[in-house]
Amino acid sequence: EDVSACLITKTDTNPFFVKMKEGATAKAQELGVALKTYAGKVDGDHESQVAAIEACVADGAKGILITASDTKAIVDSVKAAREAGVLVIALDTPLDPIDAADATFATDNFKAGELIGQWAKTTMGDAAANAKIALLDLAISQPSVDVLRDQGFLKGFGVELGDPNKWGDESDPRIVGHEVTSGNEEGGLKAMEALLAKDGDINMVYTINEPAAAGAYEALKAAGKDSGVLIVSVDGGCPGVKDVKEGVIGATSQQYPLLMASKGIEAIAAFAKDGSKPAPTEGKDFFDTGVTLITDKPASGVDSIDSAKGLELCWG
Amino acid sequence: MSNDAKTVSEAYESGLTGASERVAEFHEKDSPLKRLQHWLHTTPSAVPMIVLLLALLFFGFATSNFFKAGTLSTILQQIAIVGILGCAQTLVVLTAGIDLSVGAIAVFSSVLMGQFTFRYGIPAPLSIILGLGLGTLMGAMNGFLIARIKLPPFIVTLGTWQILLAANFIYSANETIRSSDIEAQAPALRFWGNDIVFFADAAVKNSGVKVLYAVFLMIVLVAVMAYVLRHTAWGRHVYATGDDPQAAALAGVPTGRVLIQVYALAGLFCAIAGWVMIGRFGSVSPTASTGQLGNIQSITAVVIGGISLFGGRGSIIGMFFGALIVGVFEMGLRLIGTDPQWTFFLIGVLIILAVAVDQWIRKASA
Amino acid sequence: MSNDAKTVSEAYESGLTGASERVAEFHEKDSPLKRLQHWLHTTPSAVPMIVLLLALLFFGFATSNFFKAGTLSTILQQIAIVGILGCAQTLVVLTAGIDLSVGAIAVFSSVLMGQFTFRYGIPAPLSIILGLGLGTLMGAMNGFLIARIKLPPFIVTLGTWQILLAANFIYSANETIRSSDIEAQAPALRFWGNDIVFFADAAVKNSGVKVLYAVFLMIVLVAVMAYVLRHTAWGRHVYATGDDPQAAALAGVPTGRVLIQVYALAGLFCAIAGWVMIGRFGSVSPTASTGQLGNIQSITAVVIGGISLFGGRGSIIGMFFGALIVGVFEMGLRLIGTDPQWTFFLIGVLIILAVAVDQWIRKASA
Amino acid sequence: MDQKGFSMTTEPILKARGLVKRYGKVTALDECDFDLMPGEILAVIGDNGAGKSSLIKAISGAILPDDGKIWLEGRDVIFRNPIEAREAGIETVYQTLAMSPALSIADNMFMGRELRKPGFIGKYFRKLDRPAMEKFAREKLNELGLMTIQNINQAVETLSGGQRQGVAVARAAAFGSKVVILDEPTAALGVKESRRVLELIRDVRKRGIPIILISHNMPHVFEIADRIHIHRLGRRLCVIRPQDYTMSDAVAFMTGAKLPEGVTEAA
Amino acid sequence: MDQKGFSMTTEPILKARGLVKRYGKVTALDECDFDLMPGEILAVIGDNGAGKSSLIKAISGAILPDDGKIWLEGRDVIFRNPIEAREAGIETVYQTLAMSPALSIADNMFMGRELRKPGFIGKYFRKLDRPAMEKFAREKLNELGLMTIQNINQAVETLSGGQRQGVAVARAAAFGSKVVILDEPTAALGVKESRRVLELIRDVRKRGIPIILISHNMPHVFEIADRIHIHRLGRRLCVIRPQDYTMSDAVAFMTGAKLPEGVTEAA
Ligand SMILES: Nc1ncnc2c1ncn2[C@@H]1O[C@H](COP(=O)(O)OP(=O)(O)OP(=O)(O)O)[C@@H](O)[C@H]1O
Ligand SMILES: Nc1ncnc2c1ncn2[C@@H]1O[C@H](COP(=O)(O)OP(=O)(O)OP(=O)(O)O)[C@@H](O)[C@H]1O
Ligand SMILES: [Mg+2]
Ligand SMILES: [Mg+2]
Repeated sequence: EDVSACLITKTDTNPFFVKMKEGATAKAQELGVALKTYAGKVDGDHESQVAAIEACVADGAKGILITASDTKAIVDSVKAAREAGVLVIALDTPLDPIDAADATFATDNFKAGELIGQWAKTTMGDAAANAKIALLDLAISQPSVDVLRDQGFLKGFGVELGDPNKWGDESDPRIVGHEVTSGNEEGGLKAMEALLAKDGDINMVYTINEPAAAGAYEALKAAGKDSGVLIVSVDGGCPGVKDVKEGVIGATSQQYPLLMASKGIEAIAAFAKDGSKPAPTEGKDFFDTGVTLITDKPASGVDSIDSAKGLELCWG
Repeated sequence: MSNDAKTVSEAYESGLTGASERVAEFHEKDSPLKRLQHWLHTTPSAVPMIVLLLALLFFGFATSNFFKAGTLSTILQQIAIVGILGCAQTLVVLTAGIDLSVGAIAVFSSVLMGQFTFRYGIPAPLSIILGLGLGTLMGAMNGFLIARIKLPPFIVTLGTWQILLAANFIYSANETIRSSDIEAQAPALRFWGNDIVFFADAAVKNSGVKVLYAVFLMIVLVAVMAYVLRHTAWGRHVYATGDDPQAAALAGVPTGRVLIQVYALAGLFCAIAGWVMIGRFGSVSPTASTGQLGNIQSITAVVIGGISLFGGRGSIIGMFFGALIVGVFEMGLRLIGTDPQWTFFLIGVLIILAVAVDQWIRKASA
Repeated sequence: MSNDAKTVSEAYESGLTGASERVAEFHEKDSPLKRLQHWLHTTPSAVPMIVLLLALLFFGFATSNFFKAGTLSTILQQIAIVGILGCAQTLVVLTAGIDLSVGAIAVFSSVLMGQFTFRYGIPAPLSIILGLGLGTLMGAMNGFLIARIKLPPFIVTLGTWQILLAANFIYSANETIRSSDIEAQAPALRFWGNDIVFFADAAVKNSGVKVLYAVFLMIVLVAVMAYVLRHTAWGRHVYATGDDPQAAALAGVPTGRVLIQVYALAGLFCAIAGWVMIGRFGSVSPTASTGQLGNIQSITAVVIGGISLFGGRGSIIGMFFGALIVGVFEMGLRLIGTDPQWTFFLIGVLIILAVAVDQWIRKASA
Repeated sequence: MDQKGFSMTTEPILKARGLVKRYGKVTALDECDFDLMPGEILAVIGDNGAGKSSLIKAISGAILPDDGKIWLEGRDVIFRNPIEAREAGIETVYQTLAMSPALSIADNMFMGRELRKPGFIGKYFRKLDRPAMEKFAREKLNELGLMTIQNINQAVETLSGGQRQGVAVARAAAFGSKVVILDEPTAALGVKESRRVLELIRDVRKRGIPIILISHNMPHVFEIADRIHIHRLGRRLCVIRPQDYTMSDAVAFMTGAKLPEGVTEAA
Repeated sequence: MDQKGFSMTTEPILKARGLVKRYGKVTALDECDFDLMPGEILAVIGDNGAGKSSLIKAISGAILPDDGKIWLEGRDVIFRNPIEAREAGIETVYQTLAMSPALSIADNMFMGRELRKPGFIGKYFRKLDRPAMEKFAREKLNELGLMTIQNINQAVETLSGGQRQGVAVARAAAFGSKVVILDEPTAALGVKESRRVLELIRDVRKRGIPIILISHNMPHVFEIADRIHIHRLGRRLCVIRPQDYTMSDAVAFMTGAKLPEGVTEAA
């Protein structure tokens, strides 16, 4: 009998989710699962995800893979779907509470931020004490990835956090400012230009993802600061890793969307066969698909791989 | 010398005696087609209804899961919020305005209701009343700027959209209030998320068709507004204000007051939509995409429903069908399993097609 | 019996002999204030200019980094794309239309130029010409639907916005073309990202003020369009079409053709903006925010610039100042150091304030 | 000097002094005076652009004069909008007719003073009494002989120019209680319809309501008016009685070909 | 039967047969015929709503008739829009004037046939020759005696009703080459300005151009027209010469009080 599954991502324009979809589609084909994909219209689009879950249930899907835009708010719809006998697996972002989903295959975004923070701190050495930090975040609505990565970075860098559930409330004078980028080159460029106008001595740039980092780099280059400024990012997409290789980005935390997606599809196929549910990683309440720091200038005390290895593992 | 004048006009007006009072009645060809066209012409909301029927038929054939009671009730519950926002938008568009802030008012009102209850411990029903009142006030502010300061609606609501959305994020500190907390402590907030189950089979769990209270609310609101717009003086004034504001003012319509009332009422509808959102989504989330997209969605419903953006023409029933058409398309395409980008693409095509069909029918019958 | 008629009218028209030809010249008070008001009234683009000056003064005092040449040139380069899209939007709004698809056309055109070069290996200059041509075609399609099928511009461009954006994602497979690849293989794509350095000190690296070619392009385009709109027959036809399309058609303006030309030209401007985007951002990215926000940004510039959304009134120079006002505010607020959420909030307030000031000055001088 | 030739026995029902209205460089009203006596038909004549419409707009609240005062029945009044003037009993047909094109004839006639259904439904549901409104509208239009209007629910935009004007005149005549103002009511009307309007004006006067009539049609003016206000270059040049002067004199005064006795052009 | 009373010596310059135009239930033109002879002034009279404006709109391309044929100088023509009619030499003043309110008088007069600067600038930069356009506009308006228009760059929306009409008439008279059509050109005009328009009509005829004049002003019609087309209930009832009938007869025909000889109402 045919098994059908749904993949619901935050948007389907971000390369990260595009790759996740590709991974899921490939795996689904391999296992003979009929896969339908849905996405929010903009970042943080919660309603479209609710509508998508409803459509999947109406359509009689066996399982749903979801990267939730609003991890708390989606819980109700997930509950309704599970009550209707659908297996729900959270990908990339855990739900809140995490046991609202049957299983979670995710990256630890806070850890991803922490890694680049630690790397940056070590790399700068003593200069870190008077660094000038620019933070290029995602959106003013501060979705959870945005907060986790940003706060993780600051923690790793040794900046005292305010409320760890939001960015922008830190009082450390090293922070020049937060700007939002929508996670693309255009946003990264404009945000960097604005922060440079505010303080031309910025030497440390955190970016939400690699496209934003590429945009920031263009702005720095135009200001004649293409060397001497450290850019760190998160994602590990192939263009991003290439940027690490070319020295545009100092370090990035790589995540593995393809792995998440294929694991998810496998879990649904297994569930359809014998009703078994996947188990979490030992010692954690979710299945950690892992995050790895990629840099060509390893720092002592921070595990990392180089960009050549990163290119083999990158996802798009 | 008025005799002089008398002679002058009598020079020709004497011809008037015995003037015919005959009415110019013309022989009319009453072919069935002509009559259909005439009916369509005089019943503008019938046009979106026909588009809707065609869409239903198409998806019914294209996908097997479509004509299930569950699917249809899901469509209704998915458009409940857009439908209520559409009531607000219809009012505004009838006055030749546009309200880009509807979604922001809805989300902000829902956040206010939630935070009042959970942050300050105000009893939920009172929070709801406060939320509705504040939503009305936000709308009234739009109305004031438009009617008294005489700023263009587009720009005023573009501004308040940004202002309210930012205020919403700042005030809520981006915090979502969880569904389980609401259920436990403030069930009134979730009132519209309750449902009535039809055709339930007592033996089988979760059988039957659930229809949310929110769906009934939307239908009632549309019906009430249809009555108000058609059968009360105020409704006529709304149309007159949109049709030609200067003429309406000269003819004795207090256009300024009507505008403020319209925007305030729109604000109230948005706040109601905000309350419904809590019931529908379970939780209170300041990042709900209605804040970003509610305006475009409601405008789409209004325009597919045949309401003129230049004001004064169209009916709220049309808006309801417009919202349904979009809902049916989105669900139908999802069930067919089109890729989301293709869904956007096709919704774009649909918007243009629906209006083109509408235009074509109107032209044929003109 | 026409003699009869003659007598009738002569009964009073004899009074005409010797009628005065005196012109109703009225004593006018020519106080400097009155003259200023009159000048403001007849020069609508002066109003946003004044708002701009006030904003500059305010931020100059509020933050020390503001009046640096570097900051000012950054503002100019940040508004270059909005300014070019604003030229497109101005044309459309002058015809009482609205173009929601400007951003989508720009992004899609830039993606087309990039992919033609990198996917198919077409030489960059040819890709650019193709991209410009396709952008024009997309605009012309809008124009065709609006002028010939007679659909409302709002709904047509709402549809094509979604269609083109979706097509953009589908066609590009969400792939970004990286800045270093473009620099190496197709520098023509990045042409507008080159700069001229003023006041450079040869001894110091990176000194002086860089002004992007894109900024000059924007200024030239605004100037050319200002000339075309003011001093050519076609420009007058654009105004007449927006003012009262029926009257214009009866008076001999080929309104349909004018509309199609306007939308096609707007498409060309958007494609140019797309080309400029490549130079400015370095890379070709289908997810550029301009696709989502370009329409709202350009409409904001147009409206703050005092161009009426009802068509036929306003000047493109006003749009330029409108874009500058928004740019100055965004940069100024950032320098003052407000949180992005507050910046968003204050931009909303600004939009309303700028238009309110405009309205107030106009009323005072009327 | 304006009242030259006849003495003021009663107080004017509507009086204005020193009205000024400027439009940019143009002065539409230049210290203009105005008097309307109870129960009279006052015609206002003048060249195009003399400021006649501006005068009645100022009187009826459609524009706010820059200067000057207005008295209604001896009381000092300021009308900030046409609704206030209408509530005070001044009903106006503007030259630009003031109708909502997409609405029906009946809707337009009752705009701003709609009838509600009697009883519960009208009181609590505020339901309009359409049949009553349509009946009334039909009667008033029949009085004007606008029989070619076939359907009282027709949108006003589908009427011919003359039909529209007829509807506007019927509305004013039906509802005016203190003063009825007509700005060129017969300009677009045919011979038959014009005659009906003149009869209607007489009917209204018979009800004791004074009328201000702006018209370029001298025979009509001289036939129907009790007094004629001659407007020139933004102000009242003089007021004459039709019995005392010929049409030819009036035309000469208003075009500046002759000056009335005792008036100098530079007044 | 329409040509009763005079024989056709020449071919009509403009001829229409069997024109039909329906608006929903209303039939504005009901198999209407029409003839305009070279060099004549043809008046069209009829009740409000008789279909006069619809007739000339059909002739000038502003509406597309549902049925019927039109010949210009013997050639079968179809005008799909006013521009085509204008290019064929038919210039029309519509009852609703067709002006762009926000544009200046000069812009409006030259709308659709703007003058370009001579030489390089005009040819390659397509620059308008504003001084020439303004001079021409001023001359034409002076001919009409619309001297109270102070500024040729004033927006049309700031003009009084009569001034606007004057501008429209001046435009048609200045540019018409084969036929000039005027739909109630003097409706809003004062005595002096009306007289000027009548003189202008005579001037145009002197240039050999025939004129169609729709008017409700019988004295004017009988004074100036060579022939009078009487329109009733959407069709041509008859055509008369002013010498043969009294004004009173014409009014009786058009209102249906009397029937012309040889015509039955049900025609
Ligand atoms: N809104 C306006 N803006 C600018 N000028 C105006 C405006 N309204 C009227 N005017 C000017 O004021 C003067 C008087 O206009 P008004 O309409 O009162 O004349 P009128 O006597 O009614 O003329 P008509 O007989 O042609 O209707 C005219 O010169 C006109 O151009
Ligand atoms: N656009 C339209 N839609 C519907 N009906 C119309 C339209 N235009 C005209 N009519 C109808 O057609 C008939 C003829 O109108 P038309 O304007 O030709 O009359 P007319 O003879 O010019 O009258 P008038 O002397 O009042 O200008 C009228 O009954 C009118 O209601
Ligand atoms: Mg007037
Ligand atoms: Mg007519």
